[in-house]
Amino acid sequence: MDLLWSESDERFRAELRAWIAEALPKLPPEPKREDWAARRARDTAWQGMLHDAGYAGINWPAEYGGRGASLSEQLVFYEEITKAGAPNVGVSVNFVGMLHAGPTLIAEGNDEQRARHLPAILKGEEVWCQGFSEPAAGSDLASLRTRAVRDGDHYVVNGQKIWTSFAQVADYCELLVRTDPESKHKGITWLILPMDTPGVDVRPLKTVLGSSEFSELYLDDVRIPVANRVGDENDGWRVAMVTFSFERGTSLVPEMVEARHQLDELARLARTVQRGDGTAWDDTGVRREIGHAAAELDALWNLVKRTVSEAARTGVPGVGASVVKLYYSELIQRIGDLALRVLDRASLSIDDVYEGSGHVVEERLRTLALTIAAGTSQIQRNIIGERILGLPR
Amino acid sequence: MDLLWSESDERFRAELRAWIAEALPKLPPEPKREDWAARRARDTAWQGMLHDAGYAGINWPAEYGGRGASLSEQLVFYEEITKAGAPNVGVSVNFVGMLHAGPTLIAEGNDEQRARHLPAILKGEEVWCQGFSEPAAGSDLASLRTRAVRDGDHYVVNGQKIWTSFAQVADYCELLVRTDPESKHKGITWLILPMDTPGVDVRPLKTVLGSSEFSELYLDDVRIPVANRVGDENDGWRVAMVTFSFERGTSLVPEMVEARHQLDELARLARTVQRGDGTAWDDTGVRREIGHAAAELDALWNLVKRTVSEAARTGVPGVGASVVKLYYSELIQRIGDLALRVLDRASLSIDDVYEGSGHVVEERLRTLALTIAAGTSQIQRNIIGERILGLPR
Amino acid sequence: MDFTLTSDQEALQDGVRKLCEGVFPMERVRALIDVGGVDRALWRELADAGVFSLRLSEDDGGAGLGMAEAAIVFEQLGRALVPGPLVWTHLAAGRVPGAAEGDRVVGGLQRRDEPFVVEHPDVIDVLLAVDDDGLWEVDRSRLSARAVDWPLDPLTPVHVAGGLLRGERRGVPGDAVRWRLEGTVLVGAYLVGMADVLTERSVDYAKSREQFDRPIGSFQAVKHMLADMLVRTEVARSAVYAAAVHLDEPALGPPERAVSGAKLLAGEAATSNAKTATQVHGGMGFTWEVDVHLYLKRAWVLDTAFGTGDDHADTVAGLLSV
Amino acid sequence: MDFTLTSDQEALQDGVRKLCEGVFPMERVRALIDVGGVDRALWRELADAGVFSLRLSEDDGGAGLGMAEAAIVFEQLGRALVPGPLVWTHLAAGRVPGAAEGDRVVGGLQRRDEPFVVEHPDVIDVLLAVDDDGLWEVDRSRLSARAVDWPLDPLTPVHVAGGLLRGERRGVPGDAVRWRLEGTVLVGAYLVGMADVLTERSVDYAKSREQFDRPIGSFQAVKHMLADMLVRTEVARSAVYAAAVHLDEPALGPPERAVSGAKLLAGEAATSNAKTATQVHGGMGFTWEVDVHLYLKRAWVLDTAFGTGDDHADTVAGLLSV
Repeated sequence: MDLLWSESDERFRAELRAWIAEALPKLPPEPKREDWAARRARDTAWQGMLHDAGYAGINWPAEYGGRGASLSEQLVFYEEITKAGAPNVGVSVNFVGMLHAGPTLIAEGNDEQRARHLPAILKGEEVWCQGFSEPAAGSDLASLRTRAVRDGDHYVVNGQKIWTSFAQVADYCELLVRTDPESKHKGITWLILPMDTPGVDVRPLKTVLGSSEFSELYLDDVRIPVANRVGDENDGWRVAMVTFSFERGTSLVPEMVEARHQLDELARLARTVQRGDGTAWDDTGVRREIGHAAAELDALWNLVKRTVSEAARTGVPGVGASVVKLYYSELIQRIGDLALRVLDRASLSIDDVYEGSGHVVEERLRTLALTIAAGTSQIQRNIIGERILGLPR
Repeated sequence: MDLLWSESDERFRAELRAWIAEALPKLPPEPKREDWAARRARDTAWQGMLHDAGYAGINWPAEYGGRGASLSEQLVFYEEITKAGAPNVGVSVNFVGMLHAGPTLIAEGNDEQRARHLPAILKGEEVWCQGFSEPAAGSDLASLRTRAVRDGDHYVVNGQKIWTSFAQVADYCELLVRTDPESKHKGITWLILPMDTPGVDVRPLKTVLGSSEFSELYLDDVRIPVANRVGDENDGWRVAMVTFSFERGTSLVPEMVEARHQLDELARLARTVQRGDGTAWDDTGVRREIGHAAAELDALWNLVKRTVSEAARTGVPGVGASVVKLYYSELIQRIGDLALRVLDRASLSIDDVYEGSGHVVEERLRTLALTIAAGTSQIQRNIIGERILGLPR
Repeated sequence: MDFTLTSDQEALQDGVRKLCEGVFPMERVRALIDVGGVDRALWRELADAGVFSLRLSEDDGGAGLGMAEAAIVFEQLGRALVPGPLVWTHLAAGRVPGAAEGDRVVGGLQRRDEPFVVEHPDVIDVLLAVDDDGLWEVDRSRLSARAVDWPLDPLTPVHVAGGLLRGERRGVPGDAVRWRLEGTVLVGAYLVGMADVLTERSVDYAKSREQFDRPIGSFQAVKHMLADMLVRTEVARSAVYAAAVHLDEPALGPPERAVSGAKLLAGEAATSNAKTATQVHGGMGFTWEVDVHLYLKRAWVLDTAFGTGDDHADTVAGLLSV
Repeated sequence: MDFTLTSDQEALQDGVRKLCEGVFPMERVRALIDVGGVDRALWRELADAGVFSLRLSEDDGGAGLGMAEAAIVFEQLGRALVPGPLVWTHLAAGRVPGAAEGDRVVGGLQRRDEPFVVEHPDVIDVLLAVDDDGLWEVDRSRLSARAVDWPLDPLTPVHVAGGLLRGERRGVPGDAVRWRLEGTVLVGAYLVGMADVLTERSVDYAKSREQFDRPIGSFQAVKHMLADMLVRTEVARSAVYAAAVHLDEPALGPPERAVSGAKLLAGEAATSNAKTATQVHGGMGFTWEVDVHLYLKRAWVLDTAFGTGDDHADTVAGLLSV
């Protein structure tokens, strides 16, 4: 059990930190929340800069243009990027390209598909979105109904997708379609959908934050070349799942680094907020709960290190990855509740009343999605109960 | 919505209080925990005193010798008895006779059965225990397997019961047996078992408290007259359930009155326990949690009043009764946890370190059973979800 | 002792419920986002129905009812999520001219710690402040307030103000004590109504939404979450009704403990139920289109009104007999 | 950075586990109730296995190992619920003659608020006290202690003492700081072992116990309770291992935050898991015969050892960077 970074990790960190310090100021300021074009421009510009400096695709194999960094270097990378406040791949307009579609093409695409898309993704020239969920297929994703019918060398696709992030500015969509209505998991196919194909209608979906990073995708007789299929027909479920093993426990790392920062911010806010003769920080009960949350975040961070270490050793991340997702998403909501409690009446404003206060309120709203997306907490507990503990279904 | 007691309720309260003040000192002191004979003697003596004063069977109809008190008088009765520290029917050695078996005979027994047992129960001359649960039939009580086979004018019973309270000193047992192995709920029969019948073996069962108020009952070719059957053969499930509608929301009342007292005791303890320069009460976090629990108990007490008022009006207690059992049993455990937290190291002793501290530790252990017995909290939530909210099974 | 609704109270409950269904269907409530939460015509309909005046004597144009009835009314307003400074205008009826009649919209706040957050700044005619010394009508022309572009609750627009000045006196310290208690219970009642309707809506959704070929409400995890919603609501409702009755009936003793306990539990019931409702609604719960988030945001807002849960837990603890 | 067990550490873990299975099967642990929690012969077997001496240098008869290894060992002791003042005797090894060898049983306590609760009073040879000024060997002949007939944990008999006197000095203030940190982590490790085995046992029970014609572990409510047991254990284990590594490796920076966080979460994992285990075991969980209550009681005892959860949450909060 060793928590010290190796010399080469530390060297990597020093180089990266120096590069970020130089590169970050060149980036334009953050655009307004709903200015998708500007957000695409900024995120892809940063991707291009990462690419030129050799940091693009930190977890992609070198043979496909990635950095091929070790898992510990990946942790260092996410840590430094987040601490510096640089754009984070996890919330970039092209997170699908970098974290899902790209890795899927690496694992399951053919040479032509790889050659056409991987370099463009890495350079920040191509943005992807995801067409998986449907209105009637959420937790039970495999019940998806968007229908693809073969017509010569094309699939003709009809249906509706939901929860497609940044579809407004995406070039391609990783699309799951039903090619066999008779079976469930085994009747799904994975297609590359160019977003400018006729019949694709993107309708923004407003969230509780009042913003529209998600869309609904209406597909009306959309013709997709068979050449755009990744993997075999009816094998798309397996293809889509391949991506998940790619993460090896790192997927929530940027989010968690950010959460640690946010908790420090909350402690600072608590010392700012006036309460009677003192500040909110003087309230033993509140202070202790902040300390408690900090202990939990520390522990989760160490669990990530355990998980990543296990993955580095054995190739599989072990039980840690399921635990981290479940625990983190509930913890960050509790931290948000604590923030509202500290802010008291100031929480009625998402504009800053105290410096940084609006941010924590906005985060409370944003994190509502975390116990739902990518497997609800209820589904996560089923998975832990059945796959890890071996309990009967 | 009226929370003021009526004049007649207040008159009842004044008379009762005066009587208790006179009667209680005549009772011998509380025996040692495990001295069951002495406990029987004391509890039945108290029952006899209640009987002579006209307070026995507070909720029993007058025609069967009970007080036939109104529901609000019943609340007053439990409140005064508990506040005075007098023996409570809910924890008496004959709670089964008073609260389950007696009411069942009233509802479903024949004249002979009633005449033989009801007066004796009311006078404190007859003690009953309950033979319902079995090792393999807990939450799923209807799966009970203790077998009764008809042999002339007797049933011959073989099997095992568990969680039989005060069996050591009981005269009779309300026994559920299986008379039809082919059906489940509809193959059960309710029998009166005299505890001195040959083949009845009582084996004390030690609980986490180290005490043995519960026993296992081994039944080996036990012959019970068919005349001891209450209700029809194979109709015992319905007979057993009749009792529960008898309570009409009052079953936890003594327990809750006691809990309110206990919370006051905890607040007093918190002011006693030294913590740094002050006491545990100076800890905002702890104090607030005690206040929170008090608010919950107050609310539950008011929910009991709502429930009882509804029952008085309509004959059925409404949603309140299920809610009170579920909420109270979890709340009292949280209060116990809070008590351990206040006591800190002093909680290592169930002998008093501070006056009354041992009692709250013992209570923490005792209340472990409340989320399990008479329907686990999980079962309660199913019932609320399915019967009240109408959710599908 | 009969802690059920009288037939008059049942009729009142039913009447307000129907009023809300007619005047404040959800699409109309949503439309109020664009007008700062209050539409004068709808406000007057509330006044005409007696929402503000119901505790005034009949001589003063009221119905001579008590806090129990007011709580019943506010519970229904909470179910419908009717926006605006309902509680303050109700409290001001009979004291601020035009409040009872719905001619003037009265807002208010408690003078505690800075900064002061003024709700519905653009639609209120009068701003009251309560502090230990009494009730005050704040001179808004002298107020240095800053508009908030992005309020937590779109139906509760706010300004942030500092150094709030006292203006004209509207009540003595005893009035302030009484207002705080009454306001606390009314907010509690509103929160119970929210908790209640959130349970209903979540149950409906869980019955109709299917995943894995079953209604999600048949899964024990979801079923138990819904059961807990009902439990929290019933417990909080008992507390709120009891607090209201304590304010109506001095013979029951000092009302403070009952009042604080009620607000504490009602705030928790509404916020917890809104969070659970979000989870039960899954992805749809994260959309603007589904109403749950409007309830969640309002629950958070009201959890801070007339004292937070922390404040009230402290109060109850301080009143325990030891 | 490789936060997995080395093969040596795995071997150690395996060895202690087998030792515990051989020497401390549950029936033997239960038999220790009658002898105050310690049997001298079994105690010496622990010593021979290096439980007390493993961090002493090889010259001093130890194995020259670190806190990481000690944590691994104590986790296994916790799984087996081995009673007695293991942590204090381990800390005393090399400082109190005979401790390392198992010849003298060393108990101890933190001098904080009165009354002082002395664990295992009848079987300890030496009683240490830690305070801000150092380590002290208490002169027990001058102690006014009162026996407790009914201890919470039957395997942790106690005396209650007042006015605890300092005796002979056994260490300077810096030693006291170090002991507190190390003791906190070792208790944390023990608690994680308890949380772990409680999960295993509850899962086994839930797989075999049938109600309504199904194993109860197939009901989502039970399944999710069990999943949460695993989650709590894994999170706490990560915290404890990290705290141990922080004590071994000064280059990682001050260990206080990691140590306090570890104890806090380990205490909660063990107490929560024991409560959940009781619930999962249903009526059987309320019997003396089933082991769960022995774990629950010990978890409560240890939750107060080397600082409560409240203390440690306070400590972590105080160390947050703002």
